[in-house]
Amino acid sequence: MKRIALISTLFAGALLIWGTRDFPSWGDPNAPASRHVSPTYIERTVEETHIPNAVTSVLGDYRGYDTMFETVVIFCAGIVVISVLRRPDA
Amino acid sequence: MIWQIDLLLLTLVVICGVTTIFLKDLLAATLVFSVYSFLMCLLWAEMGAVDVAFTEATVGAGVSTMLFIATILRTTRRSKD
Amino acid sequence: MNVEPSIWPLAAVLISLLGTVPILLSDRRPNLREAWTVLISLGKFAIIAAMLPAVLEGGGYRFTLAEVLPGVAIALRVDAMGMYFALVASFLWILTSIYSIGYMRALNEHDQTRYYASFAVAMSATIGVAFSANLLTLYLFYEMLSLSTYPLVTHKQDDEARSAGRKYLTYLLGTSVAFTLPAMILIYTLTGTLDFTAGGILAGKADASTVSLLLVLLVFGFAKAAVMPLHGWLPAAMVAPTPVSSFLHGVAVVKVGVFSILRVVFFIFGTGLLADLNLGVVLTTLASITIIVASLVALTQDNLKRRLAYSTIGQLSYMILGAGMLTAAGMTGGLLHLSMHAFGKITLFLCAGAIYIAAHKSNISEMDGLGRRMPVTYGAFFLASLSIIGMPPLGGFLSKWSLVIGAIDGGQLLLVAVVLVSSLLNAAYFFPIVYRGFFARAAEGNGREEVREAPVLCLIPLSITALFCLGLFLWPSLALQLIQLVVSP
Amino acid sequence: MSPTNLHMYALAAPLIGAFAVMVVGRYSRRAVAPLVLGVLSFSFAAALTVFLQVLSGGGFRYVVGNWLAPYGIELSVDHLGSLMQLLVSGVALTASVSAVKSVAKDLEDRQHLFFTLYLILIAGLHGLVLTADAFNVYVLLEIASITAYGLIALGKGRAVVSSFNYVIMGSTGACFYLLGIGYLYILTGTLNMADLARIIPTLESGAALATAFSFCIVGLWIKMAFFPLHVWLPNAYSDMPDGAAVLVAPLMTKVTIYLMIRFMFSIFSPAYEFIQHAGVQQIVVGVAAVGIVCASAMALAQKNLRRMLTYLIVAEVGYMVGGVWLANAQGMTGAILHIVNDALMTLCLFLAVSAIAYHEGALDFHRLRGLYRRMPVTMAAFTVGALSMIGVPPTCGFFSKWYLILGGIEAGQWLYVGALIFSSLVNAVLFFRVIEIAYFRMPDADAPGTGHGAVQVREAPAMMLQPLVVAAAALIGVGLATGPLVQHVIRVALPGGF
Amino acid sequence: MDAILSEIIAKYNYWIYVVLMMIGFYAMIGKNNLVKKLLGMNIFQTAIILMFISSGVKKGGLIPVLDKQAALEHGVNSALINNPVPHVLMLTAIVVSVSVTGVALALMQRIYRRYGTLEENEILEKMDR
Amino acid sequence: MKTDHSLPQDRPIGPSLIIEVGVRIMIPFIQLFGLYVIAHGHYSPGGGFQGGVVLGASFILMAIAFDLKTSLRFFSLRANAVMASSGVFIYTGTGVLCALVGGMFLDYSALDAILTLGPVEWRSMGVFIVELGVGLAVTAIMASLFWDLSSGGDMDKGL
Repeated sequence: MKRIALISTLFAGALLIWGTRDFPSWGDPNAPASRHVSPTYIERTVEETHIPNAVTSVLGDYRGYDTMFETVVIFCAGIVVISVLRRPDA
Repeated sequence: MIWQIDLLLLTLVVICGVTTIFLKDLLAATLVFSVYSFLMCLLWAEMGAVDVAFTEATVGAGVSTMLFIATILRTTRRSKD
Repeated sequence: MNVEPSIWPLAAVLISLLGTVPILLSDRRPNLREAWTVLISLGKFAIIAAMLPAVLEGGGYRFTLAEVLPGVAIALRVDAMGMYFALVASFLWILTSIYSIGYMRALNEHDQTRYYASFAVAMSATIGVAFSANLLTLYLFYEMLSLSTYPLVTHKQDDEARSAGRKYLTYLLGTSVAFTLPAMILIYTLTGTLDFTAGGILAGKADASTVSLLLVLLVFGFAKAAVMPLHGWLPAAMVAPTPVSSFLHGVAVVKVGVFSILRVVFFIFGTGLLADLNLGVVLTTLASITIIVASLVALTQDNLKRRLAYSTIGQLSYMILGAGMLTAAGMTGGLLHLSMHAFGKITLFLCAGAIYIAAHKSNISEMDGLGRRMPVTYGAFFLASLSIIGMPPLGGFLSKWSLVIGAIDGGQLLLVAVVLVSSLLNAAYFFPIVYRGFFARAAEGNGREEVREAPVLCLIPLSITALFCLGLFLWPSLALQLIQLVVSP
Repeated sequence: MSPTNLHMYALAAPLIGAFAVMVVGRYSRRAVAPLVLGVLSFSFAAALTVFLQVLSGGGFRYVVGNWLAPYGIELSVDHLGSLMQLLVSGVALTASVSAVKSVAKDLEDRQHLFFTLYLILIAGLHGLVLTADAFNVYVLLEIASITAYGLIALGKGRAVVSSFNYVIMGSTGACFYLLGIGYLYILTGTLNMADLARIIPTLESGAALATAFSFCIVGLWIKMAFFPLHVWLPNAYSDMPDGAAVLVAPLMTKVTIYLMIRFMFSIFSPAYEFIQHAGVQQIVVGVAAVGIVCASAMALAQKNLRRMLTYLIVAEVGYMVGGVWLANAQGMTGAILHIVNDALMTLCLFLAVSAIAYHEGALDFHRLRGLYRRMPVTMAAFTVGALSMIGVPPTCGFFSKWYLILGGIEAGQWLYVGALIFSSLVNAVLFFRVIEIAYFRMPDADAPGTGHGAVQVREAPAMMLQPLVVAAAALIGVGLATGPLVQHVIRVALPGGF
Repeated sequence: MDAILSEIIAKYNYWIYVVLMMIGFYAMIGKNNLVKKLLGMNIFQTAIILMFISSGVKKGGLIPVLDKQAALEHGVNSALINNPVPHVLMLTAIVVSVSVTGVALALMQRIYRRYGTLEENEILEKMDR
Repeated sequence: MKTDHSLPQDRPIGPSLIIEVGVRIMIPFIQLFGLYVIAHGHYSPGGGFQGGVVLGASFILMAIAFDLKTSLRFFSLRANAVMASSGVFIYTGTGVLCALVGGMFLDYSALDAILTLGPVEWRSMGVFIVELGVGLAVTAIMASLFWDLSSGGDMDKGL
């Protein structure tokens, strides 16, 4: 078991490192991730939502759908823990 | 950002990670993991992700560790690997 | 040649399927239940007979339920070949039903309601096969038949019945999934349709090796035809009650297998294509081997029903042999043998059942002298065996004669020999039974004196079928007319 | 057609219902069932309306929060998506009718917790089938998984261990998927599927793209229990409470396969998967074939009905993954059709299992003796489900198998075709073994021939029988409707230029 | 040599995250103790978070909290501000990770109550018996 | 490494005055900070989730410093369940409300139809509302997670 784990770990790691070959350099302001969608958020957040914290505006509004489910996830976790552990009468 | 600090933090993070995995005392492992989370949090703060760093500080180093400790105290500290 | 859309084919199929409802509902009232059974069988025959005139005029009916795949629908179509088979099957079903009532009551069998219900479903499936308009519909009803006869085969519910049932389903479902289904899909990929079309659909669409692969797949895929080596289920299934055996052999299951093979040979491959590629020899070889081997094995069987079972295996291959000759006379013979054998073999099974009811004997060696106590039964048995052997003036003669002519037409003299030799073998395994019945002296003190004829409800059907063996020789015109429409449309 | 909000209501109804159940259920147990059924009926009606609208007016893309893609999160309510939404809501409604009854018996005092998780799971599945955003998929997958962990853990005995294993495997899968998405994000800077599909062909196909693709796919494979990553599934699914199994077993793997289709054809393209990496395609189809054979063989070794079915689920996953990777229209049609059909078949079988378990408890084979007499309706429906699994027409299982084999022949994947046929044969053996036991073996020492009334008919409550009969009827209904379904829905929905 | 060095400078962040991911992944599937598996899972998650956050960094970038007035009056130069999208995504991922951790810990307590151990092989032994 | 395997509640730990007083003073400040983090998420790092965790942590701290019963006195289980549900409901309900008044799901600017503030201001407002929901839910769930895990579910004795 440990051997399989080690082999698959090494394999996955090697694959991931191989994959970084095509990556833009670290901190490159011209990386695709920094150029395609995100500048729009930064430029328009104040104008479109009146929220200067871009993280909050993206979290709460632009990608609010994700955040809604994120809240549901934590709610689920609470329910699961209650249903797994808590005695019914408590 | 300063790459020397960055590198130092990264090295420490890796050391903490490995230690977490190989400590036989689970309580100690959890505490080392808490340190790991805190170092991560520093790393992210340094990378400009303050929100994430804040969250990691409260969740990873705080609540998550508390949950681990609660469980370990209710079960066992021993681990065979 | 007009094929009208009509609800009648569906009605013919569904009547007995829907009939299971009143049968199941009258679970506690045997008289009512059996009245339903007979009524439904009569109704079914009436519906089918009502469609006969149109078919004889060269027309027919069709009904499309739903187009489930592009170009392939679940659809029914009444044509001469289907009509021919449906007429035989539905007529014999009436007799089998009546006989069942006598048999089941005489032996006070358990779970009769389930028995009649399964019977009705199986009949629906049989007519469905007869009236299928394409290979998919045929496959559907073919599977339905396998499943609905399972409770019949395992009716006894003891260990022997269980293992027989397992064998039955393994062979039939296994081959249909493993051989028929891939063949069907292959045909669909090649042609884009599965409709039965006079003259076949494969011509020009597939090369010789594919066609021969398909042919082998389909001949073995329809394992109900019991072509060796996939015949093992048939003797095993003899554990079933005798009406079931007669149903299996005479009316439905094995005939459905042969019918399916003939269907695909005539309407999917097309005799022309097979003749061009010289593939008839595949069929005739397989059939010849089965005929001879099965007849030889039959000689060694002491259990009457098992001997009849091996006889059936051999006789079925006559029909495939006829198709494989690819001559008009051969095909006529093959198709004709379908009904001739049906009437003959059902008589034999009904007789075997009657003997079992009356004397509780199932081994031939124990049947010495029974014939004198049960003259009607043995007389019918004698007539039917003559028909199967192929003696004039009985129906079997016509079909075998036609086969011989067909073989000579096709210049396949070896096949003539096969037919003749096997007829001799037939005689060799049938005559001892009759001889023992009438002439052998039974050992003293085995209670032979108390043996009476079976109940009259059993005797009537078997007398009727025996007389039909005779009648079909004298008036074969209807059968020949229908066959004519198939062979040279 | 103009966008409506109906599909969102179909999603939000179970979600809001879940909170209501959580609060109300603490005070009144009796209110739980009507609430659950009401919410799910509404959701089903909405999904049906959306489906019909899409059929008549075509699909549309919906932007949540009115932020145009790629800035906001986009949902795609197209033929495939709304078909899946209809499937999810239909199966959920049918399953819940039965679950209401069996949960009231099994988990009397935790009903409200159970149904809270249950409804959230349904909402998560609704979200999964609609979303057109790669990261949103991750969040929703986690919702579905966490609720499933909880539902499994509510089972008896070693369910907690099975659940924990599922947690570890499921998280591995999710992490892999997230890694892949991370790579894609670094390469493209977007998470919207359509936007990704636009950008990816402009990138040179290199190491990072291949890594991203393989990690996402492997992550999804773990989540859907594709052989040999299936080890968590049989335990998890057989230890669940019955009320949960009737929902989770039919839907979870199927929705994940749907996600794989979305991922492969909405983000990447057939050109990427099948032309640039044709060798991989061979391998995947081969593994699928091996998986089908192995899972079927393992199903043969089981002595418990429910465990047997769980292995069959693994085999069916092989069918669909193989079908997708056949890389032709027939295979894709077969795979999508099989998603629908397999959901219904699994629903029917698990409903039957749950109905049997209502009185019998454990489902070891020897306890099934004489079941045809005690539970004729249940066993009749079970038989229909079994026939569909074997692939006997006119049940729907036949038709999807037909398309899959057709695709296999077209692609020349004879190993896969052979595996399909082999597994049909094994299914026949498996189910007839069960049927034989239930049909022949007498539970007690009552001799055959005692006639009627010797064994008491003791069916499960009507609340559990009705959905079962509906599911069995659906198997035949969908089978007969295969033609229109394929022609008007699946052919239109075929992604990626097939 | 220079090329290699610049490659290292450019990518070492990503490599470290791969190392962390390997540690976590190995612990998840290779370790016998359930707590260790869970710690491994958390390490795996943080490794992924590290990767995402790294992808959002711009050299000399500022945190993505703007000055409202200045932004309204002069607009924003997005090249100077770190990419907020990975931050948002990773907030969600952290929540998911803590949720899963909570669930797994609860399960672990039940397992311990039932089997008296947290070693996977011992649990399996006791389960068979 | 030598470890002590006995559970902590078997060990006599007397109440420590320093801790109790310290925590008593700290908790209001922590909670105030939590509320600030939720409310000020628009302008500084933080938001519903982080604030919620801080608020939840205050109850966790209470449970550790005193005992579980004390924290339950301030925050009953019933209130906890209602708060968690209503927190998530606020978020989902806002989304549905936006759809009901004629916009897209979660399109806060559509709420302008109810009360005229201007679409952009409503966006800001909407984010605040949902962050509040998140905060409520997270507070409740974090506390409940810790209670359950530290007491094994029986809500009797804590750590």
